[in-house]
Order: sequence, then C-alpha cells, then structure tokens
Amino acid sequence: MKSILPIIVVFGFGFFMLVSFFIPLKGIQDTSQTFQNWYIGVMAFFIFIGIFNIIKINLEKIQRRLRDWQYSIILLICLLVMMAAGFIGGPEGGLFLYFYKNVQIPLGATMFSLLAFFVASAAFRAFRARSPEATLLLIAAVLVMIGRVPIGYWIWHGFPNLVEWIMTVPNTAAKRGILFGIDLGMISMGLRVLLGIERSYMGGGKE
Amino acid sequence: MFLILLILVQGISLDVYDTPNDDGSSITLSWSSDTLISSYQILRSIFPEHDFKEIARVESGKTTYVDTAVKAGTKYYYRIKGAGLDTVFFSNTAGPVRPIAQIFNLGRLNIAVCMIILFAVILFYISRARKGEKLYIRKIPALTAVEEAIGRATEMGKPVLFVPGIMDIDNPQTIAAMSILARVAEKTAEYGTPLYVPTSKAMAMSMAQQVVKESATKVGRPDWFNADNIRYLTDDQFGYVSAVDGMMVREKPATNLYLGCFYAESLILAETGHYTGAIQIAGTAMPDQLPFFVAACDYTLLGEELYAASAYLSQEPIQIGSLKGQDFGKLIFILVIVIGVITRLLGNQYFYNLFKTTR
Amino acid sequence: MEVLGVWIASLLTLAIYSFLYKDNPFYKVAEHIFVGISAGYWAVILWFDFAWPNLFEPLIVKGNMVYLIPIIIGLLMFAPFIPKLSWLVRIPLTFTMGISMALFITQIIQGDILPQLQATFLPLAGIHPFKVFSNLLIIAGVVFTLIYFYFSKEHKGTLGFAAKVGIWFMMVSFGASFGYTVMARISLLIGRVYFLLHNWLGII
Amino acid sequence: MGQVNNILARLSALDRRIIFLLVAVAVIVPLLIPIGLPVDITKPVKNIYDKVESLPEGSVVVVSIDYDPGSEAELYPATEAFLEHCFRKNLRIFMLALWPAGTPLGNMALENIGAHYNKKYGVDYINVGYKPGGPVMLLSLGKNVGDMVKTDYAGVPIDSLPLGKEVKSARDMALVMSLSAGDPGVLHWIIYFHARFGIPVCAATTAIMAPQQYPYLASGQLVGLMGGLKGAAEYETLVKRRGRALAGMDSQSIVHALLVLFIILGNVILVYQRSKR
Repeated sequence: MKSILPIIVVFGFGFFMLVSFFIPLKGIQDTSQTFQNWYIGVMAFFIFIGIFNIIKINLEKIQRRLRDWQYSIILLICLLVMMAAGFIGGPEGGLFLYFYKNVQIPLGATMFSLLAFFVASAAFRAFRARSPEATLLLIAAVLVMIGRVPIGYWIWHGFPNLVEWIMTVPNTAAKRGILFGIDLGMISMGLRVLLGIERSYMGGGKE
Repeated sequence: MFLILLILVQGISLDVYDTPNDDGSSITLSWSSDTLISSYQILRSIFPEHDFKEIARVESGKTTYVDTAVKAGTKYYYRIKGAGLDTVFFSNTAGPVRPIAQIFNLGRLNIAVCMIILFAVILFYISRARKGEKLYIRKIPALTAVEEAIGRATEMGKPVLFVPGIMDIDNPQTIAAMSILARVAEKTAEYGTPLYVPTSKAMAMSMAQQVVKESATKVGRPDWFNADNIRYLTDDQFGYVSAVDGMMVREKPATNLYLGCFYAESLILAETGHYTGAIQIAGTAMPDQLPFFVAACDYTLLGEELYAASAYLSQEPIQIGSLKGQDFGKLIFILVIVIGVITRLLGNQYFYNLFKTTR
Repeated sequence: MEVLGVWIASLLTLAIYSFLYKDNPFYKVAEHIFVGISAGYWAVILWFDFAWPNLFEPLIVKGNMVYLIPIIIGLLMFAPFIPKLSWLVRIPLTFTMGISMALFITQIIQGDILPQLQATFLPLAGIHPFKVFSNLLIIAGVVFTLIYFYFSKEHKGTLGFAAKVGIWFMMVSFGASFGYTVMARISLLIGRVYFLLHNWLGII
Repeated sequence: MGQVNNILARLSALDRRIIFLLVAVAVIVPLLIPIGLPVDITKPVKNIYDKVESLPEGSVVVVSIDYDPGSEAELYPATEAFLEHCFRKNLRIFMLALWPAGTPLGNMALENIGAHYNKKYGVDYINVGYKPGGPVMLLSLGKNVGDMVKTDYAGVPIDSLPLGKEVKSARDMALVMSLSAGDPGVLHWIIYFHARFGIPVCAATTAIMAPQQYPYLASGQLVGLMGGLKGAAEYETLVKRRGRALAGMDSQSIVHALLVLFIILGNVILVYQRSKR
C-alpha cells in the first residue's frame, strides 16, 4: 500500500494528462482541466506547510535555547504581527501595506543589491584569464559590459550593434544547444517519474 | 437597390469553417474587408436565408472570431454586419458549417511523434542498462573533485555544506541533486564529518532528511544522522540566501557543494564561500547562473553534466540508461538540424513545416 | 507616519549593508525581520488571493463538495507530523508530480524543442553574405554545443575538436551572461542608493 | 622593479571592503552629478514598443508581475514605462502575479500611471492578484479564466467588474507582458501559454535572465524583450518619460567602466605573478 498507491497515483494522473493533450473530446478536456485546478489547490498547501515549518522550527529553537534563539523570537513576532495586520485589516489594510512598503520592499531589494559588491570583488579576484576558454569568456564579458550601457555607445556608435550580434549569434547558438540538452534531460526525468522508476522525490525510493 | 446589392457582396468577404482539432465545440470565422469599418456585428442562423441573430460584437481591426456557443453536429450559417462611416456593410452568407468532434488532435501529431521517439529511445537504453549491460559514460572531471573535497573537510575537522538549490522537489534538478546528496551523505557519514543541508522548500527538507538518513544507515552509521543539520530556512529567496550566508560565516564549512537549481543567489553564495576559504563545487542546469559558478568556484558541472554526474556517481542502471537515451536524442537532434538546413537550402519547405506547433 | 516609514526602510537598508563589513547583530535582526515579515505576508496573500476565493469559499459558502478533494490531498502534506501516517505525504507529492511532469513533457516539446529546432533550420542562400556567415555560426554553435554534452564517447580526435569548439561558443555566451548579470547587480544597487539619496536624505 | 612587485602584491591582497567602497562611490557620484550620456535603442526593446503601437484601442493586455521586491529596482521602472505606453494607447490592463509579493508592486504602478491618464479601476484595468501553481495555472487560465480567477486582489467578485466579466479565456487577450525575475515567469508564459494558446508574449526581465531569452527572440516565440534597467531606460526614452531607469544610467556606465578596470587589473597581476615564477 505504502509504495503501490503512490505509484498508481503518479502513473494514473500523469498518463491521463499526457494522453488528454492529444484528445480534444469534451469529457476528457473537462476532466483534465479539473485535475489541473486541483493541482493548483494542492500547491497552495505547499506554501502553507512552508510557513507552518518556519513556526515549528523557530519555536523549537527557542525552546531548546539553540544558538541565536533570541532572533527567532523577533522572527516569530514579525510573522505574527504581519499575519495579524493582514487577517484583521485585509490585504488592503493600511498597516499590512505599510509593513510591506517600509519593511519588506527595502529589505528584499537591499538583500539583492549586496550582489553588486560581491560581483565587483569576484571581478577583481576570481575572474581570471587562466586558459584560452576563460580568456574568451572574459573578452565577451568586457565587450558586453561596456557595449550594453550608454558609455559604450558614447565611445563608439557601433558598439551596441556588435553586442547585439554577440547576443543573437554565438550566445543564441550556445544557449540553444544547452537548452536542447536540458530539455532532453527533463523529458527523461519526467518519463521515469511517471513510470514510477524514479522515486527519489518521494524520499529514498525504497520502503 | 443595385448599389446596395453591390455593397452586400463586396463590403466584407466572410469565410467560416469548423475549428480543426477540437471537440466540436467551436466554429472559426475569418473575414477581410477593404473598407473602413468601426465595428462588426456577427450574426448566426440555422437557416440559410432568415432568422439571423446577433451573437457577438467585435471591434475594428479584428478579422477572426471563434464562436464557442455551438452544438456539435448542427448546421450553422453566418453573416457579418459592419458599421462603416455612414453606411452599413454586409458580408456574404457563409455556410453551412457543421462542428464535428475530433478524437485525435492531428495538429499535435508532430508532438506525439517526437514524444514517442524520445520515450522509445530512453526506455530502450534503460531496459538495456537494467539487464546488466555495461554502458560507457565518459568521466566527468568535477566529480573526482567532490570526493577529494569531502576528504579535505574531514582532515580539517570542518563540516561540509550541501545546498540543493532553491526550487521544490517538482524540479528535476533538485531531484538530481538529491541523488548526488545520497552519495555525499554516504561519504560524510563514513568519515563522521558533519553535513549541513539547508533547504528553501519544506518538501525539499523532508526529502533531504530521508535521503541522508538512508545513506547513513546504508554505511552503518545511523547514529551519525542528525535531523537538525538538515533544515528548512525559508521559502523567500533572499531570506534563504542571507541565512545560508550567515551559516557559512558562522560554521565555516571547508567544502561547499551547490548542486541543483539556482537563481540570483548563485554568486552571493559562491562569493561568500570564496571569502570563507572553502573549496567549492557547483553544478546547475540553469544557464543564467553557470558563468558565476565558473568564475567563482573550483569546479563546475555545466548544465546537463549535473544529471550525468548523478548517473555516474550512483552507477544506477536507470540513470545511466536514461543518460544514454538522451545522448541518442542529441544525435537525432543533430541529424534533424542537418536535414532541416539542407532541405531548406534546396528550397524544400516540407520538412521545415513539419515542426510547426502553432496554427 | 510616512516619514517614520522612510526612516524604518532606510535604517533596515543600512543594517543589511552592514553585512559587507562583517556578519553582525544588526544584519541578523534585519535578516530575521525579513523572514518573519515575508512569511506572514505570504500567508495573508495566499489566503486572500487564492485559498479563500478558490478553495474554501466554494466549499463553505456555496457547499460545493468537489473542493474537498484538493483540500484533503493538500492537508495530507501535514501527515509527516503524525509519524504513523507520515507515508501519506506521498499522495500529494505523487499527485502534483504526475500532473506537472506530464504537462511539462508535452509543453516542452510543443513550446521548446520543435520551435527551437525549426528556428535552427536557417536559410543559407539568397541573403547577405554576412547573414549567411552568422547563420552558419548559429547552426555550428548549436551542433557543437550538443556534441560537448554527448557523454557516450570520450572526447578525442574530431569529436574532441568539435566539443572544444562547443566550449568556445559556451564561453562566449557565459561571458555575455556575466556581463548582463553585472548590469543587473549594479542596477539593484543604484535602486537602493537612489532611494537613500532621494526618499530619505532628499538630496536628489 | 621591487617597487612594482610590492604594489602588485599589495593590490592582490587588497581587502575587498576597499573594492566595496569604490563601487559605492562610483554609484553615488554620478547620481549627484549627472553626465547625461545618450541612450541607444536596441531592437528587442523597439519590438515591444512597435507591438504595443500596433494593437487596436481597447485591446486587453495581460501584465504579469512575476517579480518581488528583490528585483523592484530593475523591473518596477519597466512596469511603469510599459503601463504608461498602454494607457496612453487606451489599451486595457489585466494584471496578475505569479509571485506572491508582486501584487502590491503592480498596484502601485497601476495607481500611479492610471491616475495620470484618468483610468478607472474595473473598466480600464484590473488586478486579480497572486495565483499559485505556476505553469499549470497558466494552462487553466488560458482555457477558462473563471476557473482561476473568482475575485480580484481585494476580494471583489470578478463578475462585478466590467473588464473582469469580459476576459473569459486566452482568446480575449491581445498580448502578454511578463515582468519576470525567475521561475515561474517568462519561460512558462512562452512554453506553456504561448505554445498552447498562441497569444504573443513579450517580456521585461532582470538583466541576468536576458541572454537566456535570445533563442526565443530568434524563433519569434518572444516578441520583444526589455533586459534589465537598461531595457527600461530604452523604453522610457521611447515613451518619452524621464523615470528612475534613465536617472540611473550614468551610474551604470561608470560602475561598468570601473569593473572592467578591476578585471584588467586583476589579470595584470596574474600575468605579472606568472612571469615572476
């Protein structure tokens, strides 16, 4: 039961969806649409369980006085405050949007912008022409970095066209080749999942 | 009278047909007009001469309409009334047309053929591998490095950090990462080296826990397994990356493995790891992220090499079989490209048109 | 209230930047505030934008029992918290995997493989010689990149050379990606600096 | 010789915080003292502009907010510039978000630009908020909008809004604009939505994702592309709007020049150290 039922579920729903792609009959199409809608409903729970886990992990951290447990209190308070603001005032509530605008936006945006600094130090310390291949990478990178911003156009008016050529010719070719490889890999993975050969996503795959 | 008749015929020319490859629930109308028309009224009847009723209004600029309020098997006639500047234009009466339900969508035949060929090739090689046939796979240099790097962490008495990407377990890269994690967990359990696996998805956490637990049991070290080392941090990308960063700075792992599906966090992880002096091995099939891994890590599995690595490490017949199947798929793709280019060069469009997927 | 908000936002921004100096309590506080606020936000938005109107309202208010199915499957996600029933978590996992993988396979053929193959059948005659050259490069680049990812033979001789050329194409494209990413990162920093100078300090 | 050696050795051991400081200066100074370098227009951006120009008045454009505050700096200016163009052309906007934290960002842009053009919520534009399920959701949405969208973001039943009543399926949509910072996003709009329903898709992506979109531009599956802040600056130039993207372009240029300098310097050190050995 524990291993057969999941295989039946994955095979049954999977192959129905595969076949329904090719059969335009109304009953089949409606059923497939219903399954899709269920899927989206279930996916919502994936997020709920994520939030549930955050609460659980941080409660445990506080209970067992693990390292930095004090911060977990801050985290949980923020979570509760945000949820209270949202569920009492609604997603249009002033306080909820106030926190979104003045806490979530600046923190999210700043976190990402830290990368500007890391990219700079990587450029200085890690980005080296150690081999012919790396040299090629380097030259392309420098051309794109200069030619794609206004300073490149200012230096030489043909710069943007040169960069566009790099993007549409060698870049497109390599990206497409890589894409084909990835697509094949994903199809083979999908097939194994549907056939129940690949079970690692269920955890281990053995009973 | 004569004038009106002329307009009636020449104003709008209408063509209707049963929408191909559907369940018989729609009829497609397409029309053309060389006069200025501000809006169209679409009229329908089940009689050729009378009883035409408006079913829809369409603004100018549009030249097609799909009528979905039809019954399969019934005959329909259509007319269009177009409002011009000060005249009303009529189209010819088009029809009869009868929507019919199709059992197989012929417009998707090429997709079916492609799918069947790829499935067949992959299954063929999997079955060969399962029968115990030894299938050759070239060595992937970055892999030897993984084992060395784990050894190095052990010597230094420091933990190993394994980041399985930030996507959920419905992402194949995460799954490939998990089979590499199984091998990494075996090695670390054997050496008794701590292994941290922070995840960004709750399901990825439970999966990683099961995988690591099983590996530990497999090498006879169930006591080594510590569920607390495999933690779900947060779904939020930046919350996650900053937490992992904090972890690197605090725990100073000697070996960082980034295998799976990565987005913008790739560089921030690799750069912080570089800063803490760890040996770093990365692998992802995300083309956007490869350059940073190449730039800042010691070894990188490029794209599909991630899947190849998982097959190579496990020596599992299924994985090796699929890899060989995919290799064959690549040969087919190359062949198809060559044929496509040549036929087009010879002025033949037939082969080119076989690959059309949208009407 | 508005002014206070800008101050909160600015101070939190600076707290994150303090990580550049080194990991410190300010950064950690900001980090945990962020995780807490985001998680709370997700819960609220998910409920109001989707879970209530699309799942619970039809069930509770309109009494449409069909909606019980996705809810029950979804609730099985919590099965691991009851050790005896933990295997039931496989039902939502296999259900979502089955559907997403099947759709994925057909869509990747319809939306990726066939159109991208077709787009590689490029014309080589009757166009400007430079365009012919470019098209040839694209075709060669795709083929040689595919050869690099051919794992069934050791890369020696002609095959080795082809794989090598494939690597060159990839390196150029990686270089392009690197350049673009640098651009992305800098833009984000500009965005924050603009906020600090404009909204907070009011200098620009 | 010894002196050169000394300098290079020191440089190679340079504390990265000094690099950080230089980057900060290179961003701040051009913002305070603008140079006003001219912005060139690239073809993929022009393609979006032309596509929007070609749409008849009243067409429904789907704007998908597939980013969150993390990419606000790059994609929010693009959102505003694109909406400005649509509203000016009297197109109607059907907005949704594939990322949970995208909804309020989309609303901000709609309200800012909509107010300027006297557009009315519910008639000229709607926002149906976040929808989970990514690619699978797109297939459901294209087939029957009502399955996925029962209310708008504020909980108002969708049938009570004139525009909401009108958009029933992909057939009622003229163009999709995905403002995308990752998955789910533009890729899914292309290989799921466009492939199934044939609705043209254009995108504004973070610069990091832009190179990956070129195969789709080449195949015509993607109509046009705004890559990063530069793409947004180009669009601002096209729609004659002086926004945040254009304001940031000088800093962008200067930092790029600085980084190229870093790369060259780093490699000079490498070559020098190699020749010493």
